[in-house]
Amino acid sequence: MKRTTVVRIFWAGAAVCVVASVLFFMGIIPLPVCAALLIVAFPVTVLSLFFCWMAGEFGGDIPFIGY
Amino acid sequence: MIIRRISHILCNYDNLTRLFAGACLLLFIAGILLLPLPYSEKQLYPKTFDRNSSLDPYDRGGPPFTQVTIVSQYPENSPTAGLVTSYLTPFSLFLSQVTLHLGTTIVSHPGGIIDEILYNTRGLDTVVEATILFIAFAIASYIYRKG
Amino acid sequence: MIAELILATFFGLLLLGIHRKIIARIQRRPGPPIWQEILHMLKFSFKTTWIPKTATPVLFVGVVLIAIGIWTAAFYILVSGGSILVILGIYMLHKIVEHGFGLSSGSPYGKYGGVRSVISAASEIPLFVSVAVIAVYTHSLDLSAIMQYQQVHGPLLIIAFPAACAMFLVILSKMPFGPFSIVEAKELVSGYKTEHFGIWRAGLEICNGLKTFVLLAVFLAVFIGPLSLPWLLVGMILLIVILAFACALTPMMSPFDSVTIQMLVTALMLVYAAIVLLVVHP
Amino acid sequence: MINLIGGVPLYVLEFGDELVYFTPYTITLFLLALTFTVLVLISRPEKQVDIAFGGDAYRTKEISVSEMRFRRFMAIACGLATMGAMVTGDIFNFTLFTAMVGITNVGIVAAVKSLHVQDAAYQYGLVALAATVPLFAGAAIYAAVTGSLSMIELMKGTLPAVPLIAKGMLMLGVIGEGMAPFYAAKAEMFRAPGAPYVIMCSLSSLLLFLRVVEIVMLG
Repeated sequence: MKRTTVVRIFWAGAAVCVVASVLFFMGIIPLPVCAALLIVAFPVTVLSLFFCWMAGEFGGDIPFIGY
Repeated sequence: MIIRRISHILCNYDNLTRLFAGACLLLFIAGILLLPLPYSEKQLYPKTFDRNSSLDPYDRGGPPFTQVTIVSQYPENSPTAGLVTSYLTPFSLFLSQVTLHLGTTIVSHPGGIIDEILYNTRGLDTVVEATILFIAFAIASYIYRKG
Repeated sequence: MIAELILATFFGLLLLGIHRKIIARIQRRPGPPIWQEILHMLKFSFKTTWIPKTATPVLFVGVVLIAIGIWTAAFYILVSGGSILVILGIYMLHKIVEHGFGLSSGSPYGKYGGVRSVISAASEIPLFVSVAVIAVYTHSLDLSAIMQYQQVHGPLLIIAFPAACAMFLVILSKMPFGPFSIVEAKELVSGYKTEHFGIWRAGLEICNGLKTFVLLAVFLAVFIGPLSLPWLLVGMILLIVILAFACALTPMMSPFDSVTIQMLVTALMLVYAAIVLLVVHP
Repeated sequence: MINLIGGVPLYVLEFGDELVYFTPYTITLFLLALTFTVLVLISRPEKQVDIAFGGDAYRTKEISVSEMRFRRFMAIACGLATMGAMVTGDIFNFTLFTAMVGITNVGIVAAVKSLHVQDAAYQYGLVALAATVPLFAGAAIYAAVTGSLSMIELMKGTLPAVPLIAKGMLMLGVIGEGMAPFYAAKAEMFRAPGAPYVIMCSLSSLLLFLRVVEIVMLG
């Protein structure tokens, strides 16, 4: 994946997380809806944040099989 | 040590059937000891058979029943419970409406026979049972073909 | 809500760091600083990452997302005072995450870790017996109702002490370096996480932090009752100290022995549940 | 005694004489089964690396396309059966889905070309076969004593109490599908390559166990 795509995914995920929390605080959406949004968005946000810090440019490698 | 001995038995999958049989045996013995269980009379099969009832399991032949009094849990959901055509697939239902010769449950799909056994009272069960048969057949045929 | 989630994650990682530090001190080692696990998470997140050639990519990545997702769900159930059965269900399904991590890479070490985690399929069964005992007392499985019951009748830790012991044992089986943590044994390199390095491991660390926080908070909520936030944090630190002592002073068991012991505990718990059922609510 | 174990039913779907219902508990389990079934659908099997002991040689196991197709089909069937067992509101229906999970679990590893795994699968199949006896017996006692198989009716608490032996039989039947202490064969089946499919074996038995815990607490 390109870095720009990852960055976009991160901002989209972060926006969902923040907006859901704000809407819950204002009492517009109930907790289950807020939780459902966060359960989907939070893992994606975290991983894409990490990924855009240091995305690998190489392909795969063989796994560790001992010495 | 006793723990090590038990775990040696548990970790060998050749002992599995024996272990499970033992567990079943214990449970069934406990079941027999508890035996006089209360019996809910409001059941599909009464304990005394009414030979005139259309539900009589020993009744062979006679005119096919059209509507029988079956105790169902949610009668409002299953108005046609007990009818031979009560749980037909849409296609079978279409066939049964077009012609008298096709579309009864027995001939339309393998679950049909089980339908008859269950007296057509339970909807999803018949589908699942037919699926189990199908899956078992698929495994057997795959293994047979691949040797 | 997102702020609480992030704070809980970091506090959970801090708890794991404290756990590690205490174990080291008991064993007369200096040990890493207590924020080591947080640093770990950040360190892994800055590493170059790829997916192994032999892996199944969708599962390899998907299982990390699922790992964080299920514990996020558990956290919100805890916050909203929902059914404890759901939290324990998620706790049990954490096993699937371990299988996914272990098997998806194709590495033999990961596979051994995954197989071990199937072997330890017994570790959560005492949990359900203790849940049944709690249900006998409180007539409900909602966390909020359980906490209300304890406000009236005093903590369940005293009323149903064996149930608390059983749940303690189950939490112990999920702590690193414990007697039952057979999936993380040294002979398996890193067990199920051998091939998940870089950001995948950072994701797993986040899952671990959240998991530790939720498990300890659930234990306190179910057996002590409602606590204000400072007391909750103090209680969790106290609990992790006890867990660290238990982990440091016991050797790791062989995989099948650990299962047998957990089964024996289950049998004892069943006897206890029968007594409760007959004596408390005849 | 205890009302609404898994929470209030949010949605009830009518299926003739059987109901399918979603509570917060069953919906969580259902969504997990669904997630993993989708993963099975879209992921390809990994290439498992094998070390030849005594040397430093290693090789990867390739899964042929026909084998992959069959196993994927079985894993999806297993996922569907698990989903069904999670949401069904009928005890007999639950036992049927459980039996189907047992069969599909054997199917998932039946195509693996490894004698060890196939031996384990055979033993597992025997136990799963035997487990249907207490399973259906339990359901039969439920029907005989309470006159109802509907979990929603049992939840209401108006029916006669379910005897402990029926609950025990239902439990033993599900435990026979691969929970401890009968886990040995399942652990060996896990050595088979094809991670997304093999995971369904374990997921299904864990979810079934979680559901049966809810069921035995009803009524």
